[in-house]
Amino acid sequence: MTANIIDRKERPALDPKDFKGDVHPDWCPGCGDFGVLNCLQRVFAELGIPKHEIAVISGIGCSSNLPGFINTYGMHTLHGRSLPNAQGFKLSHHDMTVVAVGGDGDGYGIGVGHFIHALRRNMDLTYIVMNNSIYGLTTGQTSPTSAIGMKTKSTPFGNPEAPLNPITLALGSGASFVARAFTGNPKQVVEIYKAAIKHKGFAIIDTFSPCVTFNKVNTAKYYKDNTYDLNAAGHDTSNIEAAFTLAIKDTYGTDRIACGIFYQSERPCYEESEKNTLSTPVVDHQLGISPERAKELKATFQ
Amino acid sequence: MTANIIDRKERPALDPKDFKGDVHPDWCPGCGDFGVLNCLQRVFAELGIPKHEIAVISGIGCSSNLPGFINTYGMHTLHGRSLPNAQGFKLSHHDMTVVAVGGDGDGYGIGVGHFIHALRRNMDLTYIVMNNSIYGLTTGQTSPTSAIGMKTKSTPFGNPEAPLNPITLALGSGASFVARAFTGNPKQVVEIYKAAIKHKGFAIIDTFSPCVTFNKVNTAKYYKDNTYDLNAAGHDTSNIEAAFTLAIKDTYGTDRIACGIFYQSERPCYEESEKNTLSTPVVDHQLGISPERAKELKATFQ
Amino acid sequence: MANKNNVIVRIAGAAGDGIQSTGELLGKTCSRMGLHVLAYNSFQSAIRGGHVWLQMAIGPEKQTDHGEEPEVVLLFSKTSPPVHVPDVKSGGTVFYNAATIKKEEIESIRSDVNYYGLDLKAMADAAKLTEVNSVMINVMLAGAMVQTLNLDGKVTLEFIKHKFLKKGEKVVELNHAIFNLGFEWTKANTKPLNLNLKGNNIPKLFMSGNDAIGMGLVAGGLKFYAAYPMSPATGILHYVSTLAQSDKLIIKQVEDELAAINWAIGAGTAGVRAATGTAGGGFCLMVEALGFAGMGEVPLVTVLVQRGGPSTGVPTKIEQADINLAMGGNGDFPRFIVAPKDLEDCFYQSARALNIAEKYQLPVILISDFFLSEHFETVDDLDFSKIKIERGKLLTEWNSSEKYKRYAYTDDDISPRVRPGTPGAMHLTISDEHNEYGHLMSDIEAGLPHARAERIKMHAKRMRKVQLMIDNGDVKPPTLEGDTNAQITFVTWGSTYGYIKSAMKLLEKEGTKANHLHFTDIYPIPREQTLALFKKCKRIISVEANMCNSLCRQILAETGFEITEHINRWDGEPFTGEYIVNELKKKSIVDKQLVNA
Amino acid sequence: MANKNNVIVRIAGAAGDGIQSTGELLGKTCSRMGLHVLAYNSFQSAIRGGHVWLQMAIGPEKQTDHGEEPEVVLLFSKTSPPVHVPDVKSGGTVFYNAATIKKEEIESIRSDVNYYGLDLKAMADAAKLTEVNSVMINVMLAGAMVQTLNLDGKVTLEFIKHKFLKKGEKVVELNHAIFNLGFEWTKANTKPLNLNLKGNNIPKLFMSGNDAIGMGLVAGGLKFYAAYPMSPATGILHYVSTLAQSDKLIIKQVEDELAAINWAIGAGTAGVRAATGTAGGGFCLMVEALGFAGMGEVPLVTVLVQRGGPSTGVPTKIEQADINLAMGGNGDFPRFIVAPKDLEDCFYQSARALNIAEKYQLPVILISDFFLSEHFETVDDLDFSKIKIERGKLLTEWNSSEKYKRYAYTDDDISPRVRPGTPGAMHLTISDEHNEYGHLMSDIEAGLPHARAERIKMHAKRMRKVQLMIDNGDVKPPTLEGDTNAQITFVTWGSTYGYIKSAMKLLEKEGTKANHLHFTDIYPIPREQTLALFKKCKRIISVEANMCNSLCRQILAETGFEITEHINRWDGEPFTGEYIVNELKKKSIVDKQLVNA
Ligand SMILES: Cc1ncc(C[n+]2csc(CCOP(=O)(O)OP(=O)(O)O)c2C)c(N)n1
Ligand SMILES: Cc1ncc(C[n+]2csc(CCOP(=O)(O)OP(=O)(O)O)c2C)c(N)n1
Ligand code: SF4
Ligand code: SF4
Ligand SMILES: [Mg+2]
Ligand SMILES: [Mg+2]
Repeated sequence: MTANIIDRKERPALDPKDFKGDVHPDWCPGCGDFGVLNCLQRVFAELGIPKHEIAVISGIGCSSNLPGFINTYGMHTLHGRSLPNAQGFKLSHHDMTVVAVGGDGDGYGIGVGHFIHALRRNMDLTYIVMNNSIYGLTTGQTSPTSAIGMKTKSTPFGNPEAPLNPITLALGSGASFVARAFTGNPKQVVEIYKAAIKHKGFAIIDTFSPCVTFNKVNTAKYYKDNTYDLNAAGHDTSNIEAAFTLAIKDTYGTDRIACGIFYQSERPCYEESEKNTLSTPVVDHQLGISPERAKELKATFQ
Repeated sequence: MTANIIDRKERPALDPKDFKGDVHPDWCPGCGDFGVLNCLQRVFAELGIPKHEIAVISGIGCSSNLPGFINTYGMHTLHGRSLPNAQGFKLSHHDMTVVAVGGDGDGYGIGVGHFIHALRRNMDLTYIVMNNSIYGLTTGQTSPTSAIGMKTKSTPFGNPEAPLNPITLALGSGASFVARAFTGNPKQVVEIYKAAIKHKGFAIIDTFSPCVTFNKVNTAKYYKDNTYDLNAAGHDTSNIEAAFTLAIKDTYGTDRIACGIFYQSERPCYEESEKNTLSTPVVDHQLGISPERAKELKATFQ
Repeated sequence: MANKNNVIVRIAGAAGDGIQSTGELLGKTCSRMGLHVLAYNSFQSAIRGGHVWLQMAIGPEKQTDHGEEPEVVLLFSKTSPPVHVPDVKSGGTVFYNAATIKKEEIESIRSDVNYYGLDLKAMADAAKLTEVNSVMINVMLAGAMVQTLNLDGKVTLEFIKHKFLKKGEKVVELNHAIFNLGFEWTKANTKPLNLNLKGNNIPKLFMSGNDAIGMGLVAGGLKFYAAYPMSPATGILHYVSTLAQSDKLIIKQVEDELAAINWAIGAGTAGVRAATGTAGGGFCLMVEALGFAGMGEVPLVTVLVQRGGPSTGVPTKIEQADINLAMGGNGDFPRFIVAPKDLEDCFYQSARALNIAEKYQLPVILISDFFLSEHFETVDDLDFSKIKIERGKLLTEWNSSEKYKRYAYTDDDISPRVRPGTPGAMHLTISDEHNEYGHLMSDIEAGLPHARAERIKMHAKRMRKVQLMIDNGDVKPPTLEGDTNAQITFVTWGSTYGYIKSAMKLLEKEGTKANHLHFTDIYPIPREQTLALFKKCKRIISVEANMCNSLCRQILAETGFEITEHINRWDGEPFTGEYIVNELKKKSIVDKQLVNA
Repeated sequence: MANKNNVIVRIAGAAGDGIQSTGELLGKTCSRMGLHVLAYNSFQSAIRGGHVWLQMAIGPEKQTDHGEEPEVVLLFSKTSPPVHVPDVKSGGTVFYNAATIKKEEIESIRSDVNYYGLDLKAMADAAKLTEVNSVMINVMLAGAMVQTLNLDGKVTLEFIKHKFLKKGEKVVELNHAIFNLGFEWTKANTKPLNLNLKGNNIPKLFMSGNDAIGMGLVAGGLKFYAAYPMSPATGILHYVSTLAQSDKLIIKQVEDELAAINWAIGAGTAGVRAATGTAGGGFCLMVEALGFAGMGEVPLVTVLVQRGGPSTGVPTKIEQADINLAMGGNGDFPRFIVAPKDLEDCFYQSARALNIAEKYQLPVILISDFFLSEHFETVDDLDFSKIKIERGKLLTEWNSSEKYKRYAYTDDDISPRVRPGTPGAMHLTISDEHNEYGHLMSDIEAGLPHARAERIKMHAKRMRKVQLMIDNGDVKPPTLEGDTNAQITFVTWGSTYGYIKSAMKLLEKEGTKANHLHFTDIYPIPREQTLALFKKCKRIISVEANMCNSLCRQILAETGFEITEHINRWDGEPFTGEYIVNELKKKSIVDKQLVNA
């Protein structure tokens, strides 16, 4: 890793309160997203990243309101477009810490194409999906992670589609860091988010963040009862086949759901390929063309 | 499987020439897409499917011109949108055989979101991607399956992005039939396409179809030298973990590339969930509301 | 004072308080009594908390306005009083949930209204009811409202039974008891209002605009609806979803709007009546495929429900600023744009949209707005027998010895469309320029003399369908309603229709005569007929729920007629008659005031 | 007859024949001799085969027209003669590849032109050249052309050296030899044309419109370009890609157009100058995000290169029918639309677009067309020193004790924009309606009195930037060129500019005086100034490469002025001066002929 790509040396911890936004979250009392917000604030504080060096970038959805509640830079973009905005932002100012956040609909539904390409591109970003297996903001339709048969406003006779498995999808798409967390276990959430931000490359953390209002199936209790810590269970995070084998079990629905870091690899992050341009952050480059360079540019057409 | 969902009883073979379109292909001499076209015509003929019972539906790209060269129904839609059109068409006329075709840019680039959702939805469709690791029609830019470092018009200093692995992606997305073929081995192509069309559910066949004009790396010779038949090698197509292990090898680039059927499972196809509506093809339904039914509909608002 | 036969009421609380179901109890009571109701739903894009309110106008005649100052108000949440008490008409009545709202606090707001706090727990305990849940206050307050308005409580009890029966007899009984507590308490403890709300006892339909659009589509032969949820269009998806099994419809929530419209085009190509629907943001993603439907000559209906923009904007508020969007797309292609004006119109125009799409083989955009789609209203009847399904030149056989030409040049520029699956007529539906057979002309032949000639003809063939719709009388000029000698003509489109009716009544009382030129067909606009109507008008003022006069720009671009006086509203609330009259008065004083607000 | 100092030539064959490189040899020879060249590229959306031709006008003055009938023609492929020989000017000269084209066949087409077949193999064998490849016929035919046109062969030899040096000395030598064979053979065997093509010996730039746009963007401070390939906009991506390393630019081909524009918005938000570019179909996918840039007040340049539509349409042909599309989006938001008229303008307007985007914090659309973007032309010079980078209210520090307001209300409605990363000014860029701080107002507060007031103000603040651009003089009215007393005024936009210049010359010869009103700024249009210009005109005729008069509709909608006479062309070929003059003549005979074609 070259020195010019963001450097994660240890810094003194800050106060999580510092990261409290001006606006109180408008989530329903009990919404899992509070957990993600709290953990994220703790993680930034514990990693000691000054708030002006962070950008939190979301799409649209209940979960995507998060950047409004945290005291950092940020973007609240369009539904499904958090990752394109985050990648454009990151390359322009690569020494900032950029975290993309949003919902399962935002990231795995309308936005899944960008997700696939971001995974293989492996830019140094962290992506947190608040997965509640429902469309919250639009008041309860089926999402790409809703179970088969789930009754929602758009599927009154039961959801006919098999849910997408974000973990196997990410593993199949060239991800370099794949994890799953559950807001009911904030200690693990904090650990994983920290590891993700420190990871040099694209990190996806599918985070179970229950919707108390519209999803009566995938509740906090359900996850409490049905998840276990895969890392405690001794999984080798460098083994992608093992990670796939573990994750595909969800699809069969027989085993309990594994949480933790499934896979991490150290392939070069995207910024490495732009070393020359990123020797200083692009935002600090001088704009325009010198008279000498102008001559050269013109000469190629003469 | 209920009787109303398309039934694949054996039918007498037809003449492949029957499927020749009015227009001669405008592909470059030597283009791999000729191979796909020929094989597909043979497959339809050998399966004995009358040409008016078939729809071939594409996006935009050199490869997506295929429906213009085959004598069946079809659609030549928008770049990246073959699968949405094909799925809408199929549900409306589910007793037709629908085959979606297109390029790697069309299917794995701009269209990859639809691909992911089509895989988990598992409609009874066949999807053939003519993968040439390049954007042909737009005269040679990098595609999602171009190798790292490949120089193209849009990446004169080398492609910085890791290629997408269509097989692991499909396996990670709930696919029920995943295969790979190479036009240099038409016998295998025909076998696989037949199995795919017979498969009751969504079948994806990533088909190496070399671009002789813009891709000087992934040539026919390259594939001839670097592929092997995985089924001949005794792979168990019902074992998804084994399929993943086989396919992920491409990513390491150490082994030869496996061609054949990686995985096939018999989970219910999407049409099963619409049994009631699909008791007859929707195109044959009578339109509108009877006076009695109108009364009922209104009564729910009284 | 004679007993009033109409009233304006408001029900307000936080999201989650059950404002909708209270409104439903009241609305259904009225509609089943044969009264007319118009209910405006003001809510936010938040799931819990915030401020949600429902304002209803009730009376024996069709209501066209939800009015400004409510006369009776139900308040549910502790944050409600400061927002709503100031709006109450002087002398009006406020019932509130005494469990969340403090008597002293609410009464200190103003003294010229009557306050009554109802305490669910105390009253239920006194009546020895068990299993009472605090949200049931909404049934109790409904009881208070029904009594105060002097409505027929038996009708409400009947509806409660109908609604809760699936939850069991016990639940019905409990709700009946709580309703009666509210009803009787009010009878005993409050001053009667001199109201005489008399319905004709013929039950009406009480439904939303989205329901009416959904029903109109289904009545018009819809078989296929693919969509992605987006307020305020989601209600259509919700409604038609409920009919999927019973009416054998394919209703699909798909992965995004790009998918939704392309699924519908695939279905339309296959030969079923297909539609999709979304709001402006989602419609942006459909514009490319709209052009495909135009080029491929595929029948398609797209419902565009406008909300506050630009961008994500204000999801739960009205705006009428998406005509440019509906006119967008790359290159020129024929289309038809229609904007229903009220609930009945939502029903009939939706069915008409499907007919026009299929008859002319082109994309139709049915454009609604937040208010029209989301508000509830009573409708006397929807006459399904008026709907004739006309499929145009759709063929299910091809027996000619000639090779079938999907895009044949014909006298009227409409090509016979053979349904895929038919023996002997194989063809392509195609997004590239093509010849009569559907072979592409944009590829290896582009620029050659014959391809140029084909391009000129095929493009002109498609575009001439626009004039054909007009010539056939399938496109209507605007309607001019009211006195043709009026001093003022209001020009409107969409849901603003009703508010102009109220404004005209108010103005008439003051001696000002206004009439009303309303545009339902937004594109194309029959030019000569429209100009003839404008000629009859004196002072022309547009009234649009936007800042930049979306309709006026369209009228100017299509007819050359420029409207120079405008009343606009873009704070997200729908107009009211009163609002329009006030703006009209302000106009004479400071003309440009609003634009510089 | 005096020696002519200009000529029209054509080079034609199949895709893959090397038509482009022959054109390059000839073009560079001329431009290095200080001659002006305009080259129109007619090709298809096919990689091999088909018909590709390049028509070039050459002369000492700036060329504005590629002309109708070529005087010298090079033909490469056996399918070429029937297409191109009929177009040759009577008495003209045809050189052809004797290896693919049969003498008898070509000569039977017509007898009033001179035919010369060159046989590469025979001549190379005779000269004992080895390793000759059949595609090298293009170098030989270039030799014939350079000789026939009486150009300086040394200049061509020099350019060949420059071009092939990286392939080694041997390759250079071989190509030189083949060139000389063609050159000498022609000298010996053909009748000289009385041509005297004299340049000023100052080498010009010979480049495409896309090159000029790319260079203008980079000159204007572009640091970030994200795009998805789409003809005819891909050339911009190709050109700027070559500069990525040398000029430290981020150039990204991303997964689709949705990604492209959102990457650019992310970059613009971070504080770099960012752009994207596409054709109409891809632009459709960008319209939603355009509104986000409008709402979020993010500087953004989007290049929209028009091609034949609708839908996939005709990818390699011209059309000018995308103004409605550029005006689209959900809801109202401010934007600026500019259409360059020629190569120099591509350069300067691209830089201007970046300035306007950043000064007013809004999306700018630079609209080009297939011809403008893809044709090659000589340019005397591009003056980089004229380009001033103005970043508007961009701050990199925030030392105020006040809390930073990203969307502060200010006197001129432009809010100071602090670059993210700056201590103490944390804020959100947001697609929802918001207050000055960027807190969203569309959610839990929507509809409450303060949120309504904020909505009214914030929406008006954004929209007033449109008028501000005009008031500041940053938006220009159209330019009126030519005699103000002319009988006819042509109204145009985009690349049609040049063809009007030719038409005016032709008309002048015939004694008809025409002038020219050209629109560069397409939105907004300064109304009063524009109307004043129209007032000066007599007979106004628009000339647009479309069927439905995209610009006229825009002018009418924006100014109220209606143009009623039109010359249109939508067969995909660009206008020529001759074409326009012919149409004008036809007009007086049968007026509506074209529309009913
Ligand atoms: C283009 C577009 N389509 C649809 C919507 C409407 N919409 C807003 S949020 C949302 C989905 C919300 O679900 P999710 O992303 O899972 O977030 P959650 O609310 O569950 O946190 C949708 C469909 C939109 N804003 N934009
Ligand atoms: C929305 C949109 N964007 C871009 C294009 C331009 N385009 C046409 S084909 C193509 C890619 C072709 O690559 P691929 O799909 O791999 O097909 P191939 O030509 O290689 O067979 C692109 C980018 C388009 N037609 N539409
Ligand atoms: S609706 Fe669900 S996801 Fe949205 S805020 Fe409420 S609990 Fe959270
Ligand atoms: S460019 Fe490539 S993909 Fe396209 S037709 Fe030629 S060989 Fe085939
Ligand atoms: Mg969700
Ligand atoms: Mg390809």
